[in-house]
Amino acid sequence: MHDSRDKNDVPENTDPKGGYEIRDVHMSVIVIGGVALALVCVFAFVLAAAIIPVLQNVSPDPTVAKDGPVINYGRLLPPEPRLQPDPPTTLRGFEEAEQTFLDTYGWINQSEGVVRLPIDRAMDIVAERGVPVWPSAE
Amino acid sequence: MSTQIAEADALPRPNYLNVKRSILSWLLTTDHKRIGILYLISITVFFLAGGLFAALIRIELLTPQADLVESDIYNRLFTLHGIIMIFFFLVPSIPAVLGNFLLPLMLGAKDLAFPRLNLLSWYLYWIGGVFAVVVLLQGGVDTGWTFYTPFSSFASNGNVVLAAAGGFVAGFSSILTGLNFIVTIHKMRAPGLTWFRLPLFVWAHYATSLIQVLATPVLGISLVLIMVERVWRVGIFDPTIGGDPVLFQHLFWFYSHPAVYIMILPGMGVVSEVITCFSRKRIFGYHMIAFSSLAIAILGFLVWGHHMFVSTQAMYTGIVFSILTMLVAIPSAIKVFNWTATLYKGQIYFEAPMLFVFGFLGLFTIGGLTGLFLGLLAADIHFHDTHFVVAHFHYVMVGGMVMAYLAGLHFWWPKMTGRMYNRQLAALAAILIFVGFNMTFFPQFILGALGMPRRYHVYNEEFQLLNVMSTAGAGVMGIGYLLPLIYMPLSLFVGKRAGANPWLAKGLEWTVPSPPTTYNFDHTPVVTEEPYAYDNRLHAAGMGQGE
Amino acid sequence: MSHSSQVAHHFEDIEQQNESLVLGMWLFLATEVMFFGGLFTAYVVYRTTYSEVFHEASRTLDFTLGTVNTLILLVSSLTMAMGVYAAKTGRRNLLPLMLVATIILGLAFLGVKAVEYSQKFEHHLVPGAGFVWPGGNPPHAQLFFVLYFIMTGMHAFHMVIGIVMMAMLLVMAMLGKFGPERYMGVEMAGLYWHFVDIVWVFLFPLLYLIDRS
Amino acid sequence: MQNLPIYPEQASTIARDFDLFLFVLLGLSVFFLGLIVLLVVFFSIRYRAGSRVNRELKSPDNYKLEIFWTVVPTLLVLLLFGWSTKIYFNYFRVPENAQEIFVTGKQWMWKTQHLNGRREINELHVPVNTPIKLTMTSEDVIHSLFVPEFRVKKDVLPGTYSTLWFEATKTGVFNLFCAEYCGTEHALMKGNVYVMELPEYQRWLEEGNTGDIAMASSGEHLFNRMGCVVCHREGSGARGPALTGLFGSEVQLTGGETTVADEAYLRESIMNPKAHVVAGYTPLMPTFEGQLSQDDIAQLISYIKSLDDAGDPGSAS
Ligand code: HEA
Ligand code: HEA
Ligand code: HEC
Ligand code: CUA
Ligand SMILES: [Cu+2]
Repeated sequence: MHDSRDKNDVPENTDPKGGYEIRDVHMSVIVIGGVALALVCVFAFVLAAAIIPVLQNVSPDPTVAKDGPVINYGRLLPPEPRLQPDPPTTLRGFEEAEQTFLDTYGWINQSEGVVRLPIDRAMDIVAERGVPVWPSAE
Repeated sequence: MSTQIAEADALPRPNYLNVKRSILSWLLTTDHKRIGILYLISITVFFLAGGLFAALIRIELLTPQADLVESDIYNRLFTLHGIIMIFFFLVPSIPAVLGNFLLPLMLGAKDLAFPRLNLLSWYLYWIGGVFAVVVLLQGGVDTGWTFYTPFSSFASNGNVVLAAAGGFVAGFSSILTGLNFIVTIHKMRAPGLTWFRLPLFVWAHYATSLIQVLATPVLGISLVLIMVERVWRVGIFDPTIGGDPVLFQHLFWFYSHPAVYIMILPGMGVVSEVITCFSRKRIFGYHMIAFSSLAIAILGFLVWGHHMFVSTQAMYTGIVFSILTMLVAIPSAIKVFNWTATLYKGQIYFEAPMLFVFGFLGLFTIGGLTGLFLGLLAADIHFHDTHFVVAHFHYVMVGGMVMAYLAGLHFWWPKMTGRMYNRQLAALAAILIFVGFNMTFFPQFILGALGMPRRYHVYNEEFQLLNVMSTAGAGVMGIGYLLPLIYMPLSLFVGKRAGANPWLAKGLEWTVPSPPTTYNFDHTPVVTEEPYAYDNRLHAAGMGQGE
Repeated sequence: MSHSSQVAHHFEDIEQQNESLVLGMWLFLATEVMFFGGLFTAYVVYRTTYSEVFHEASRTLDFTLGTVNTLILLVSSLTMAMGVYAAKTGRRNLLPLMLVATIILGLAFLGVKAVEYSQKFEHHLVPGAGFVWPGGNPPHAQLFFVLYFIMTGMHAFHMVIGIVMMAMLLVMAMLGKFGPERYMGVEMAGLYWHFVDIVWVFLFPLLYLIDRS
Repeated sequence: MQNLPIYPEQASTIARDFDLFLFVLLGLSVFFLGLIVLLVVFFSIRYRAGSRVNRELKSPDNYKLEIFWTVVPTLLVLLLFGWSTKIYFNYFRVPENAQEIFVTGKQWMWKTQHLNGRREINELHVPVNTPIKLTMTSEDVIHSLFVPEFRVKKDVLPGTYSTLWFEATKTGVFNLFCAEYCGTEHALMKGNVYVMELPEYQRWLEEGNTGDIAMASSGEHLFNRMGCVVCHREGSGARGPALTGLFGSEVQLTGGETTVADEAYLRESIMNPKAHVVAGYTPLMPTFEGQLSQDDIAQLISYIKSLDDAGDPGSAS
């Protein structure tokens, strides 16, 4: 088996027995390179962090408008009909709301005791009792 | 005594080309030199296809309105032009052709570390190629070579999945080639060939292979995610159901910037070899150039955000990426200065490879400096997604890399084929390409400044004149590119015998006959001297004459 | 120097060939790390943006099955290492035994995974049309399961490749192909198997242990 | 040959700083390019093969020179970076008093809406010398709003509000492009930015906003909340007749007579639907008496009036 020769201690110009070169770059070179690279990255992040406050007091600090998700809460919006950011989702939401409005019980005006009936139930009641305002169904 | 050698030389000695002639021996070869030739033929085919699309693009852009093709076809034209040129021509070009052919020769080895893996790489390249052809026949893909979501995931009607699969498979060809090179450079150097005696061509390929191995898998996973998103639309990149389209941009550019350094570093390696040989002078600052290659490779992984300055990136992120982009330019600057200094006090020969390298120096410098423009936040806001960017990357990729590829091809052609090509025609080709190139792409800098957006097949009136100039230039350049396609194959039949070292160059590959035998070296060479040990005082008699 | 049959023509000696094979394998594993890296990045991005939904979704995963699988893989790494040791030291009967053990453990892992996947189908937690999520904003929860299926699926796929490799090695081991002078095949498979195990060691906490409070 | 434009007009505050910065950057680049080209040409002629010149080399390497041409470019690019970031700062941060305009990118058109509700397609009218803040989003794929004369550009993403601001310093008509590839008609997704004097802009803004747009829009709100839309929805299968184009048209009633749907008719149909039952419909509609105030009814009527044939309520007539 091969004696465990230290890769780099083979003298410079002898012909290594194995017929191929085994000497690699000294570890120190790789370490220096790695450290240099790390320093470059740290330098980039530090310079970036440092330059923002410097520029901040150079020019007045208007709001930094952050790009973010489409949230209309707290925004001054133009009146309806408004530009819709996501028409398919809005339509789906609208139809669901509409359907629940038609099929469920709920208060229309709690103080005056006006309540909303599912449309089918309302039709049955109208069929039974007729509607007080309309002349009786003759 | 000398006559026997001449006679022996006259008979076609068995070399890697004529040792076996059957088609099967070529298709199942594990000889790195034959695989290099197979790649040479393959990428030329794809270069012509990509060039054809480029020609169609330029013809369409002659007029402000859509004449030659409708917008949908045009979108597919530039997408396929981009994909074919990058993935099937430029990324493999120097590593797969010249790298495969020359690395074992330069290292004093008989072959790459994993010959069978090398053949598998070529087949993976061709499976990817077949996918690309199928995509072409199925009507192409219209997402741009960048595949941005959510357009590519739900709005495109092109064959995105097929194209992504093609890219995925071809990516592995690049990974396995890189893996093969790294192991070969580490483990199979001839005795005495320590790291700082390696030719800079080998250093460049070492850095390139590092990027290929570490960056290409990320492209693989991004393409897989695109395929999943397009087939099942489960919202990975679909904002309406919680996904983030910018995440794809991050994953894509994390590969694609290192990929552009995969494309340029081998070219820089060729320039180092050619410029020393034809100025008969030791390279200036060997260690600095070697380390610059590695610095470019490593820093190249940290700058991908400069492609997304105007997407909804936070200010701090943009600033950090801008700083790192500035720093990644420094190693390239060092190299250009070192090459220029190498010419000082040399014996300069204006052979064809050297003319291409002169072209490289000029055009790469323009491309690189405009890259700096784009790396500066203020400038990129205006220039992003305009023809300024198109001009930048054609200057570095076509002006830089393709010039270097042609320089390498003209430099090692005698070694690969044993023949000399017509050197006057080669000089003419170099000049034609250089002039045609500048006429094609310099106007695009101005178009970009004027604000002509990219990927527009219909544009405003005021941009027409510059576009006409650009198309005219493309014609001149096209002819320039066609010349080597004529005189090089021709040289196989009528070219003079080149002999072992027509350029009297240093390097182990010039110590073996041209074309080399299948096992390169009869006995393993021992390296004792520094690389590029030229004597700049001597006149290199017989340069380029061959036998 | 003798060019024994084990050494390929382009290598000088067995050390050069072995060192090349090991370096080649480590580089291949580096590409796998970058490949999974892309998935982990996507996971980290979406977990930070939708952390509370991810917490809820993670709780639906079967903690016990996950732990069992982790143990299975750890043991399979042990049997794999024993296999490599057996090959190196020429224990011709121990090697096949260890390979078989590793294959069985691998199949067991995939079996448990299959059970977990079928549970997901029953609970309608598979992304796509049939996805049902009782909790808040179902699309974000679906994103968790998309990542869950892609990451564990990709890992399982690598598991299958590993098992196929083990089977091929088993056949060669039965034919007495491996010994002190020829063990690289087993060592390389070992490196690959340990890598697949380590990927699961990262996957398990990230997916299963987000919030076991 | 018409004068070959090399450079777009400077029409925004940022354009001036940008152009100065670019001029210096161009100068530096030409200097470095010139330096490289001159050296290469000079060396290759002076030291061409066979020329009799002194080629004695003191030492192959020159570390001082190498350190020089590493440090100097590094400092240079960092200085350029500093200056460019200062301009980027102004581009990125929106002034407090910026006037907001909403923009929605849709596959292959730009839709803009001013705060008073006025909407435009592929056009953007803005006052000069006033900071304008565009709050942009996309309905489908990624677009990118680009005005070369203002030197500003910002991607427009679905599901995200991205903000872009500018202050036009010159009146006139400027190009509005989409820069990010978005599909077949990407090249046609463009329009114009009209920069006008303030009073002219005010007039333009008001002219498109007739009084009842506000009334109609709250009417529509009521129309939905009170459930009218449930039965008066467009399309087949709705229980009640479509109201589009009803106002001022002839209505056929059961029992054969016809009447003109004027405001009184509309009011009657809401308060006492039984009075005029539209031919072919069962009198399903309940009375809303007691549930709707006079204002509510007025708003509902103005909303129904606004449902002209174009079916696009409230568009600038
Ligand atoms: C071979 C390919 C290649 C190479 C080498 C480069 C090199 C560089 N590139 Fe380029 N680039 C591309 C290919 C390439 N690029 C492609 C394909 C795209 C567009 C992709 C798409 O959107 O479709 C692109 C786009 C691109 C962008 C995004 C533009 C946008 O879309 O908005 C940016 C921004 O920073 C950039 C910067 C750089 C920089 C700083 C370098 C540097 O490495 C250059 C360094 C070189 C020099 C600096 C010149 C030599 C130096 C001197 C002569 C000395 C003097 C120099 C100093 C003072 C520093 N490139
Ligand atoms: C390595 C990469 C590479 C190379 C070599 C080239 C080469 C060329 N490119 Fe390309 N280009 C890209 C990479 C490349 N390009 C990329 C990545 C894009 C962006 C795509 C996107 O936006 O998504 C792009 C986009 C691009 C555009 C912008 C399209 C747009 O944004 O609307 C243009 C426009 O002029 C252009 C032109 C050219 C020209 C004239 C050449 C010339 O150099 C070509 C010269 C070659 C020839 C002219 C071939 C000659 C031979 C024939 C024509 C013979 C007939 C053929 C057969 C027999 C098969 N390219
Ligand atoms: C439950 C179903 C229903 C609801 C709720 C309802 N309508 Fe109707 N509407 C009808 C039907 C059925 C008719 C046609 C028969 C008739 O004229 O009575 C009608 C007719 C009308 C007409 C006359 C149409 C014509 O062509 O002449 C108007 C106007 C009208 N409704 C407005 C309203 C308004 C405003 C509301 C809400 C405040 C409303 N409707 C709510 C069912 C409904
Ligand atoms: Cu919208 Cu391009
Ligand atoms: Cu880049």
